[in-house]
Amino acid sequence: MLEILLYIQIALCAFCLYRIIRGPTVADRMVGIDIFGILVVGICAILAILTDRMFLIDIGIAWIILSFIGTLTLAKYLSGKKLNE
Amino acid sequence: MNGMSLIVKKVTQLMSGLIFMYGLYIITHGHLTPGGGFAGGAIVAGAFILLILAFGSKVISLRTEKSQTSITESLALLIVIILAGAGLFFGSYVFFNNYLPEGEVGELISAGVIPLYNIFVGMEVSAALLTIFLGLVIYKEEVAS
Amino acid sequence: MISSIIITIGILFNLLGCLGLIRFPDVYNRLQSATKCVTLGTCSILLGVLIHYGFVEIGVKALLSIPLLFFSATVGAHALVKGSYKAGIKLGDKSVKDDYKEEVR
Amino acid sequence: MINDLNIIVCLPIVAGIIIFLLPDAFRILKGILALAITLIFSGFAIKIFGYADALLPLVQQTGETGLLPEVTRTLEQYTVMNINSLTTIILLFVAVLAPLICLYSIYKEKNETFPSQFYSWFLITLGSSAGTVLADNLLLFLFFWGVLGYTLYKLIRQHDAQSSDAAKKTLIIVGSSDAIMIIGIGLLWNIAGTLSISELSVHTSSGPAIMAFLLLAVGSFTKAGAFPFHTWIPSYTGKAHGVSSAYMPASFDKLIGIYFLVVLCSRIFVLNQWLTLVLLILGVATIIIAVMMALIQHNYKKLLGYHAVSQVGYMVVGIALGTPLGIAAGLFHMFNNAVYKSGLFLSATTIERKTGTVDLDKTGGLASKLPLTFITALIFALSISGIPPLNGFASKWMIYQGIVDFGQQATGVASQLWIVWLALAVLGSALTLASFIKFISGIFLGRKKEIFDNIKEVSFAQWIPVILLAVICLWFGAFSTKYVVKELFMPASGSFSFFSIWDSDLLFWLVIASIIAGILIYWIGRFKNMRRAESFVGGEKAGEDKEFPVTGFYLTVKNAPGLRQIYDLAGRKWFDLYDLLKGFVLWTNKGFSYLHTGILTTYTFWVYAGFVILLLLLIL
Amino acid sequence: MRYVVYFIIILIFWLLITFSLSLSNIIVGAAVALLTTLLFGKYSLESNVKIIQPQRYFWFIVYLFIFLWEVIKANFDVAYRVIHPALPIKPGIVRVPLEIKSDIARTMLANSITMTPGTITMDIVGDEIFVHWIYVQSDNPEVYAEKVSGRFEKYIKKIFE
Amino acid sequence: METLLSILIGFMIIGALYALHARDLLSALIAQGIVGYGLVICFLNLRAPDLAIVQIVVETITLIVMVAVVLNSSREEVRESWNRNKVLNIMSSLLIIGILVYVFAIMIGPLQPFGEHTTRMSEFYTQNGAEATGSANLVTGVLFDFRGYDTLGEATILFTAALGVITILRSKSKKESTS
Amino acid sequence: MMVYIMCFILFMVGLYGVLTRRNLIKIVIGFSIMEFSCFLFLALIGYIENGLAPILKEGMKNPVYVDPLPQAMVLTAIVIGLATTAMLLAIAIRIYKKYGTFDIRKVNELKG
Amino acid sequence: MELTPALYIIVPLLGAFLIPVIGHFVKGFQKVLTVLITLFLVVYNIWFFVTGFDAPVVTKVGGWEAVNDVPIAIYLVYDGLSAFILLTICLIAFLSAFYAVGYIKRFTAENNFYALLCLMIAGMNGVVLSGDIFNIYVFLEIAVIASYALVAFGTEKQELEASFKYQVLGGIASILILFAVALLYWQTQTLNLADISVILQEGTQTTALIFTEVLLIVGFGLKAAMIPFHAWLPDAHSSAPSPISAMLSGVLIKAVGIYALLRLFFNIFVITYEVSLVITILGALSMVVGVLLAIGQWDLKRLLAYHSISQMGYVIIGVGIGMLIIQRDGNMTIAALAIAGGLFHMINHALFKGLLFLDAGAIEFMAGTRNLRNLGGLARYMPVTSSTSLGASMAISGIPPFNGFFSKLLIIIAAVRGEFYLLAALAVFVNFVTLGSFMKFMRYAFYNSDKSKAKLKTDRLPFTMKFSMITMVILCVLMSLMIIPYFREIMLTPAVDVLVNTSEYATKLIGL
Ligand code: NA
Ligand code: NA
Repeated sequence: MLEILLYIQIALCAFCLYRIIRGPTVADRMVGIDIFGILVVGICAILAILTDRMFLIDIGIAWIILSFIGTLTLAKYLSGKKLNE
Repeated sequence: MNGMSLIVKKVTQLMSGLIFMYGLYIITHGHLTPGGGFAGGAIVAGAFILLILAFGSKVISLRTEKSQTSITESLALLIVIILAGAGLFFGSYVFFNNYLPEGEVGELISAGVIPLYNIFVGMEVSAALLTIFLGLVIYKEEVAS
Repeated sequence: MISSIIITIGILFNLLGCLGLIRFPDVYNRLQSATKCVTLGTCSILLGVLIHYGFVEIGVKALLSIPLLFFSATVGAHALVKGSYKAGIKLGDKSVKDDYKEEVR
Repeated sequence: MINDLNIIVCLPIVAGIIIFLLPDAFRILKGILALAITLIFSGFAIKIFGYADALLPLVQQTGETGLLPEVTRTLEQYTVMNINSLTTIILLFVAVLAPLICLYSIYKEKNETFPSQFYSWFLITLGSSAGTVLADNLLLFLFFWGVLGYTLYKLIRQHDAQSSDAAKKTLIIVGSSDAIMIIGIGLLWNIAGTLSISELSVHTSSGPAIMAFLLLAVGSFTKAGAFPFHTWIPSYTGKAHGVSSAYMPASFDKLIGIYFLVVLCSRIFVLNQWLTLVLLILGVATIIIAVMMALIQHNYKKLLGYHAVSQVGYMVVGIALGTPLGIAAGLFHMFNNAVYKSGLFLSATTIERKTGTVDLDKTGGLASKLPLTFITALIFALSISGIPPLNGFASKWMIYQGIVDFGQQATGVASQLWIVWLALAVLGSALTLASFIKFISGIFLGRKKEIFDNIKEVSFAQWIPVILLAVICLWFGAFSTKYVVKELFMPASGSFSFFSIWDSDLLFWLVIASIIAGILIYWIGRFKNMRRAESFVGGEKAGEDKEFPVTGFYLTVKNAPGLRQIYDLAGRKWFDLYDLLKGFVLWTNKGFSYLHTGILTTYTFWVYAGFVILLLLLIL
Repeated sequence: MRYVVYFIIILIFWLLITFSLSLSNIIVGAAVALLTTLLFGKYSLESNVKIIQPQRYFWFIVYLFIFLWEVIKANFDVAYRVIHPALPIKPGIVRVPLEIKSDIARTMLANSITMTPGTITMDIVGDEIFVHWIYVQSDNPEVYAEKVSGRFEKYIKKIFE
Repeated sequence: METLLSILIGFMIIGALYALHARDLLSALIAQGIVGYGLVICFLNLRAPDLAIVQIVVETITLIVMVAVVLNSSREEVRESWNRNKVLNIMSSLLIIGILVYVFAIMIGPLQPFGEHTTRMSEFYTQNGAEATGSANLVTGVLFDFRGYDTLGEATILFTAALGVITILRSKSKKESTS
Repeated sequence: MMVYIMCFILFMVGLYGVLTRRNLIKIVIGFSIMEFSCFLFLALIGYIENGLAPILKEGMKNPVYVDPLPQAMVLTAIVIGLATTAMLLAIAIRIYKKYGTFDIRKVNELKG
Repeated sequence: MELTPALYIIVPLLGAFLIPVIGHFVKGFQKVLTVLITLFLVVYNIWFFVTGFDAPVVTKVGGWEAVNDVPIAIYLVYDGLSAFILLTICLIAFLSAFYAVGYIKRFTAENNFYALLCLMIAGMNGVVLSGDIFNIYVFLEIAVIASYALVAFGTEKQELEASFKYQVLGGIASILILFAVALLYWQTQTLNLADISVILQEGTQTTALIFTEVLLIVGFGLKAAMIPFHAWLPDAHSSAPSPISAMLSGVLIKAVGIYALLRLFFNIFVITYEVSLVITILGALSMVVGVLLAIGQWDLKRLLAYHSISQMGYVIIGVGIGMLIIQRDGNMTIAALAIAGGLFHMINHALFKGLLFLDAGAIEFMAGTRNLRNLGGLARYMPVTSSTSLGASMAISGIPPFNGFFSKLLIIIAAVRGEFYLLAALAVFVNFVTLGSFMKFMRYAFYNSDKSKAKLKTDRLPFTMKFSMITMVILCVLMSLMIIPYFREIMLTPAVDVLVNTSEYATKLIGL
């Protein structure tokens, strides 16, 4: 059961890949990678139950944090500022 | 306006400290959970990067920061070497000897020197990554000399 | 069992979000559907973890990551949408109103 | 412990290195020091001349004490010196020539500049020459031999483009030949299992042996300056200080190069008839080609350089004959050549100092101003042209006789062609005479130019060496058969009898013919030019300028049918191996450079293409 | 005070994620919290002292349920629009006036709006908040102000101001 | 597992191809980011949590740094017109790649199949590593104890890179007054 | 073995990028992809079917862990990759400022 | 405390980490520390030689002993070969660092320069000492990443370009090596060189192993700049600051390229005919093509850089001939001779090429250009540079009494004796061209008429630069003494023994 859910969740990532490749604007691609990041948190969570290893949640949290920073970087790029402005 | 929007700033204020703390968590639990000095150090650097992204670099005085980071990383690595080199004096007189008591596997304070290595490697990594980030971000071509 | 159901629901939300990501016409709408649905879906997966394990270490961590995800996703979405607007990406053809335009001027 | 060999080999080298520390400002002091050391050297060389044949180590282990006994012990093994009649006689010649040249070099004109650290290099050359001659192990021999190339390079002062080019060319050719010799030595090692000259005796019957001989001969030919490796000599002498030229290319390089040729032909290898043929061909080619080039030179130093090459041809011919007479003749000619050629170079130096030019067109009529120089130079010139009773005549005569002798054996192609060798050798002699008439008349005869009015004869330190050299020329010519050859050369070459030293009618008439031919060649050329010159002097004002320069006669030779095309090609460096190879290398360089486009993709592509090729090579 | 509170918050979070009350863990946690406070205390929210006022928690819980309900409701709305073949959307950016004043409260409101499917905060300028709306239901500013922010504003005011 | 991984890698390949062909550099960076994240999923499935967390971190930091670079310069990729050279270039690279893939495919045949790894050097690590080093995380234990030089080296490399970056990016390279 | 081949194809895609792209940044991307493939390759080698992640799991009898050694190697290699990328980027940005382009065909002052 | 090879790595690393900290506050600290560290390394090295160590000295990280004869920790192995290469590294490092004290004054960021130099030294020493294939990769990366930064140190247009090309090609090499390490681990399940060797000696030559070997040849060949993997070298070596050029050409390509190839293909893999042949062919190709590329150059340092390729070719054919002879079980004396020639040439090349680069640096320092067309007549103004250049030129061209003569002699004689006539002929031919191009260098830079007089930037070289140059030229002559059996047996023979007795490396280590 959970395994199937895991596969579905992984399959969802393909949607993001699709969006990243199709675009059309760079902002769409950013959305794609942002969503991807969130999806992976789910993957980590499901895997945590599936393999009964709690540290996978740690990885999920790390992912949340870094995906956040990454998204902000990209967003800042879009707004036309330098990263340190 | 410097930095990003109000919303980003406020949430950054809320989260940056927690992210930093989480980085330290990853570092100090390196011998128990995945991650360790490197991943944790990078998250710590991420906390600073987040601040810079949200508030602009005025939030930290960059010039001093840059020299500080490189000094920090040097210091951290020095300590790593000293920790490792201390093995030359304790125990079996070899480099990288784990001369501290190993404790019980799975405890926070265990595995001898490994957590200490993790801490200082984490320090080094965060400083190094921050140096690289600052170097690339604030880089400006000099006026023709 | 409950946890499985909640996770399934979460994944359904994710599916919806991803469909939106594919189907919606412009970046703003895509963000609309995707961020929200996927965040909600992931939150429910995390909730499933909490329920599966109860209030032990892992459950608490899952619980703690929910607000974290909430803030990061919303702020990320906000920043992206604002950035997209600043970058000059036009609203889709179907759009009916743009109050922000004057403000940015 | 210091022994005689140490003084012969190490003392000059060490002294040379120490003299480095003195700045060039103390030139006279350095010169006197060098002269003193050279004289010490000469003394010991004479002493060693009296030694019985022996193999003595240069470095001797004395007891267990001392600095690093293990090192000394191994050095003792590798630095065996071969004392025998051949090596000691060469050493004796070195001992005769070196002090004279050193003495001449001490005097310096005000504006004249010697190569920097001249005396250091002078002394190092001296010691290395001794080492080269004495070394028994071929590797040790090669070591000293190589050092000589280096000192040769340092003895030319490279202050302008031409002199730098000349030095560059010299070291490239000489150094390359040294490298070639390494292969020869390796082959010898494979064949004979030893590198000790005293133990070697290899029949040139197998491919590797022939190859080894040829490769080693390349070294000898280059150092001595025989065709086709001779091209550095004229370049060098054309630009180097006359003293340097007198020292190295004119005398020391000949002594050592020909010494090695003798060792090769008579000690290390036993030649087969085809190798003899090759050597003879190269010998006569050297004679003719170099003298032909000498004929057309304006620069009298360069002219001397070509003659320095040409004379080597005689030595090669003599040694190639392989008979005791031939070898003795070759060695005799080698020494004679060293004497008169260094005399000529020293004279040329004097002329250059006095006139400030090296162009035959711009000199003339100096005989009255420099009588002593004129007379000595005349002696040297006649000697090199083979005019009796000078030493040059004596050795050439021996060579002719050796050829005739060789022909009488009449086994093998080389012997059957004896008449060809003889004819060409005689022709070379005639051409030499012709070009030296040009040399003498161009410098000393003819109308004196006004700018030379203030010239005074040279000082004591300069004419003493020249006169001594001239005396040697006369003396060796006069006593050649009675004393010189018998006492000095026969021990080295093996004994033979002078069955017909003055008897051979054929040879006598040939010598006379060559003298007449030489004079004729010169006058024909001159006459034609004079006539041509007069034909268009016409209405111009008469005066000094009118006189047609003596060297103009070369135009006749140069424009002679058939020769013109050859000279043209020579002008375009078609006969210079150095230039041919240089052209080839630069051509390939252009191609390879073109491939390096500077574009990263290209380079990446090479890496992966190389990767795939290696993979396929190794897997298939 | 601000720093003390911050220290305690961090320490609590540490204990939560490590989920252990052993002495060594508390000591390490204290060290971590201290370090965090030293480095990040000055960047922390100025008004974090409010966290120790208990009445705010009550409103927070109330708000949480309302918010959740709204989110789920809106989520189904968006789901409907995604699945519907005709893609029935009418997007636009609307301007909504704000009543609450404090930055943190505004931020929270903006986040709530963003998190509610169908609306997304674009910017806060002055006393107005700009919202991208997937289905602009009305042209009347008062109506949509209520639709967008009205449900949250009063609770947020109670929690954060 | 193998199928899942193969599909994942397939997606990564598609993403990578897009990253290499995108006109817009930023898009290319994002695509590269997604490939890196795909790698993380592979790591998660391969039971390599340490790698996963480090890869996330590195991928994000790389993305940030690359964005910084692109921000400082140009976002547009060089226009690549189709000419003979380029076609030749692509054809030959495809040839190289084809050969290599073929050789690789025949080469790995006799090696241990996927998932059936045996240990030799790491036998001790998996059996006694935790007790020996005291570290519950075997990877950390290996890194800091048995392979201490690797870790020291790794930290040093990062140090070197940071030093190198600030050296290369310093604003002035020569002192003004040269004596 | 399919997965290894796929992994190698990923490597080749990166290689293809390095070989054919002209943009400096694209080359850096190609590099990263090659590195990814190497990391993945190592991780694949160390995988043991039904193995546990190499972090001690209490209360299991004879647990089979996947090989931690390749993981330790990849960990190091990832950091090295980051360092390489950072250096490349530092150079790239400076080249952009000096040459005004990322086009490697125009960055060819050094040739011959 | 036990005498430990680890100090070779630790001491320079300590220096590198101390310099940014203390150098930030104390002026001049970086120079003094770097010079002291390198000097210490030289002394330490010589001490090792003088005391005469019982090879090999092995230190195991953390003191972990082998379990069931399978090593589990990283080993540092100090044997004859490593000792020899380490001496080369430390010697050149010391002289370059001392030279740099005068030379680098004109640049900013001196701290970073010296720290990076220390890192490079540490990396190279690590590569040479490590007995673990992955660890070799790690140390290699330290060395090369430091060198990437140092090449771009001047941050001028060409330096950046050179550094980029260097980084890309070097990066390719690193990836290939990493891939090879992975493949090797797949096949042997171990990373310890000795252990790998034990397993490979038992097994057969599979396609996978050949693939791995090719990857390693290409990877390390790239680092060693063998043709056709050389394209980065002329750019990088000519653009770096001169003391760094001396380090790169003098030791880096040897430590991270040739050394690794030697260690792997002699001691680890079973020597096969094909691989030996391929290595020899690559060596011959490098030797010939390198020199043909060099002769047309007018940029002095570029000329020198191309010669590095060519001279490395000599080293490679030397060891390649040794490999071929060992492979066909030929005369081991000749094999040892060839290998000795190769190794001897390696240290000689380090000295004379290092010196030549230092000379080039001095020329650039004084005249402000390194284009031979614009130089001339420098002999009068730069006597030290001119005479040391001449010495080095003679050494590289194989003119006695300089060291290059002896090593080339050994290589050519070994080639002839092993009946590799073509190689011998090529070596001789290349020697002509080498001589030619160095005569060109001397002629255009130092002799000729003086064109550059007006352009001289300063009137005198700093003392440290002169000191290094003079020391090196003296060493160029003194190194010739290595031909004498006594000295040879101290330094060269242990290294040659390691290579000739191919499988002893493993047997000795497994026993320990
Ligand atoms: Na231990
Ligand atoms: Na003999």
